[in-house]
Amino acid sequence: MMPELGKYAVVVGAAYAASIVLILALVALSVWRAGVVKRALRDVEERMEKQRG
Amino acid sequence: MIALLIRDLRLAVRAGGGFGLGLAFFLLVAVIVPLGVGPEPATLAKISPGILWVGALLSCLLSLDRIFALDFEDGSLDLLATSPMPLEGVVTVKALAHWLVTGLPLVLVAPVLGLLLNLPGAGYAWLLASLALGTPALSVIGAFGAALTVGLKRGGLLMSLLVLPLYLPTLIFGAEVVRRGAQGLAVGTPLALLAGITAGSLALLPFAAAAAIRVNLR
Amino acid sequence: MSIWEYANPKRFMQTSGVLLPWVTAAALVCLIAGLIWGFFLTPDADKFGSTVKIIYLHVPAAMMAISAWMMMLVASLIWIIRRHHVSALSAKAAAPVGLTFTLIGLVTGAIWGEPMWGTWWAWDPRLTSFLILALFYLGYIALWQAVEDPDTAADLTSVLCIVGSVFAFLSRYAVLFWNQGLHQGASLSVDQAEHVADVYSNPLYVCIAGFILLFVSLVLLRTRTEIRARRMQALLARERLA
Amino acid sequence: MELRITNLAVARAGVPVLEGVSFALRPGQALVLRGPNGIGKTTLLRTVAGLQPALAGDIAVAAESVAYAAHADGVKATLTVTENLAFWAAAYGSGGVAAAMAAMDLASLADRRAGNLSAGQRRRLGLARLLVTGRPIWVMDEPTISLDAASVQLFAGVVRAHLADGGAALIATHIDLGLEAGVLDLTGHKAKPPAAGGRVGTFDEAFG
Repeated sequence: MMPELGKYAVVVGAAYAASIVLILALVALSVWRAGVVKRALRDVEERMEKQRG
Repeated sequence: MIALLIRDLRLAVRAGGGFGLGLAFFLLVAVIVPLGVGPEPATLAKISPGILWVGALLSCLLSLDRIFALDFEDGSLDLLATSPMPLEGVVTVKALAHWLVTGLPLVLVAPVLGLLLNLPGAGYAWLLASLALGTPALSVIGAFGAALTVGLKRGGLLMSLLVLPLYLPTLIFGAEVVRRGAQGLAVGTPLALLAGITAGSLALLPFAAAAAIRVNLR
Repeated sequence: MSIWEYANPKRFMQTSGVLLPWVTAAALVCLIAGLIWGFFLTPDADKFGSTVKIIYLHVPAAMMAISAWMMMLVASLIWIIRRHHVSALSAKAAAPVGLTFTLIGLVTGAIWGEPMWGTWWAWDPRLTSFLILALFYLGYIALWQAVEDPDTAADLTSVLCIVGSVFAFLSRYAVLFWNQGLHQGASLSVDQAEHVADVYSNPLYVCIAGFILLFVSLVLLRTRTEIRARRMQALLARERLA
Repeated sequence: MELRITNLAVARAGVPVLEGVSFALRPGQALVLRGPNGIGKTTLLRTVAGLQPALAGDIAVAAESVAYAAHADGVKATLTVTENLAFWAAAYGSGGVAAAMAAMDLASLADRRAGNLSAGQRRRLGLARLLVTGRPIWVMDEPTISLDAASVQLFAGVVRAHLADGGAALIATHIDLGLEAGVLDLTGHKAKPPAAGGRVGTFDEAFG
């Protein structure tokens, strides 16, 4: 199933690996920050609600 | 407007105005490079156009972040904004003052430093021409960068990061004029493009800079 | 239902909340399909050998890097003209994504170039203009970080984006002027001679679709985060004042 | 040369601080703004001076008629007193440098560098700038900081003279200048949060 990459196997592998790592890093960072901010906002809103309620 | 220009020139020349800073830095670059690269005349001759232009560019950049910051700190910027002088005019005059204080001296000193860097004979005229045409753009683009970062903490460092990419076209065309001039090739195209960028910047950037200052004064 | 309806963050959050899962799913499907198709099922090209497979990352990433900046330019214009908060925050959200695509374009370009040009980095006009684009992205992101007040930050970054676009365009041609260039012609160019063979271009289209969808889903996600962060900042500011 | 403010709302760093402020300032009149620190006096003055846009409401004033004096007096340390004033006179296209120096008792310091002045003298130089602008409406933010009692009286006299020949003054200060001036207490105009019926900002409503 693996295609015959010949002498360029390292080059192609490196390119794919680097790109996938960069994309995953970006996605992970974005998702992680989304979670942090969402939780923080919920806490602030709850605190506001308690104060005003 | 003239009064503002005179005031700024007087401020720059007076003690602590930083008049000689840009020049000293330019000299430093011209001295350091041969010490780093080696005295080999052939290599120096090849890289001298680029080094002279990079030196001039960095010297301009060095002295630019104070252009609005000083007035911002002592409140003059607020008062200038409420004075009858349009902010666009104030920005242009300040860029002109910076050019007269830093840009012009660089242009005049560059040939002397060209000797240090073994610039080929034919290159001197083109060095003067390209710097004379290019440094006004460096001043007004730098003024835009300074306007963007006035009032920000560590604005100076940020300004260099913002302004450097904007300097690249001027640098590339400017150095190209000198390189081709030094080899006796036709310099028409890069010279025209260099002049075009300077004209465009001088015409449009003061408006962007004034808008940035108004935002920062809010 | 003009886009001005979306100026109100509340409606944008509701709609984007619905859209996000679908767009992300579509992005995953396209990416995986495109890369697998390109990686496993294409023959080696005569001149490039198996390195041609890198095209499925390099070209889409490079295209998206430029499109991302254009999207930010449009968003900045919308902010300056209509004070449309969501568009300013979407520009802020898109910048890191654009920077990542530029880096992917650079890295794959450099790696791919190594066997062909014999060096890891060649000052080739296109690679260099992507390096310059990366600098523009860095400056833009740094300016957003440096300014506390969100509205001031939005104004300043919009002005920088507009002015930066002009100079990025100038740099693109200055760099072409400055070096003759080793880069191959346009893979997807209009004239047939230069256009890469169909067996390669079909997976390429899928990969490009995948990258576009990935960009949209990431920007939607990050914009939602920026809006939440902005709302939290507004609440805390008001609380400090009360 | 009248200044009319109707239902003005101003914000600081994106958060509304004052709303519903209305007053009119006719020639010969002075108005003193009172209120605790942080209520928004400076923000209001900067909006009237045109340095920042108002959130709502209207500022009706003839163009080029407002002269603004902020906390910082915008004096250049390496320039002499005369050079500082001469610059502002040229900037506003009016003369009267000598008269302004005389009025603020700076004649004896004419050739001294502003850097060598005391805080009070520097403040007087900043205020002398107002005289040189030739503008009828003075907008001043805490003008009497670092002024000694004698200087405060001197400045009050200058303002009284300005009012006498048809000028107007809007002053944010805690010190009684002894002027017959109206007083506007801003505490009543504090911006109410959205929950209590105040302005609802773009990011004020929850997303549910």
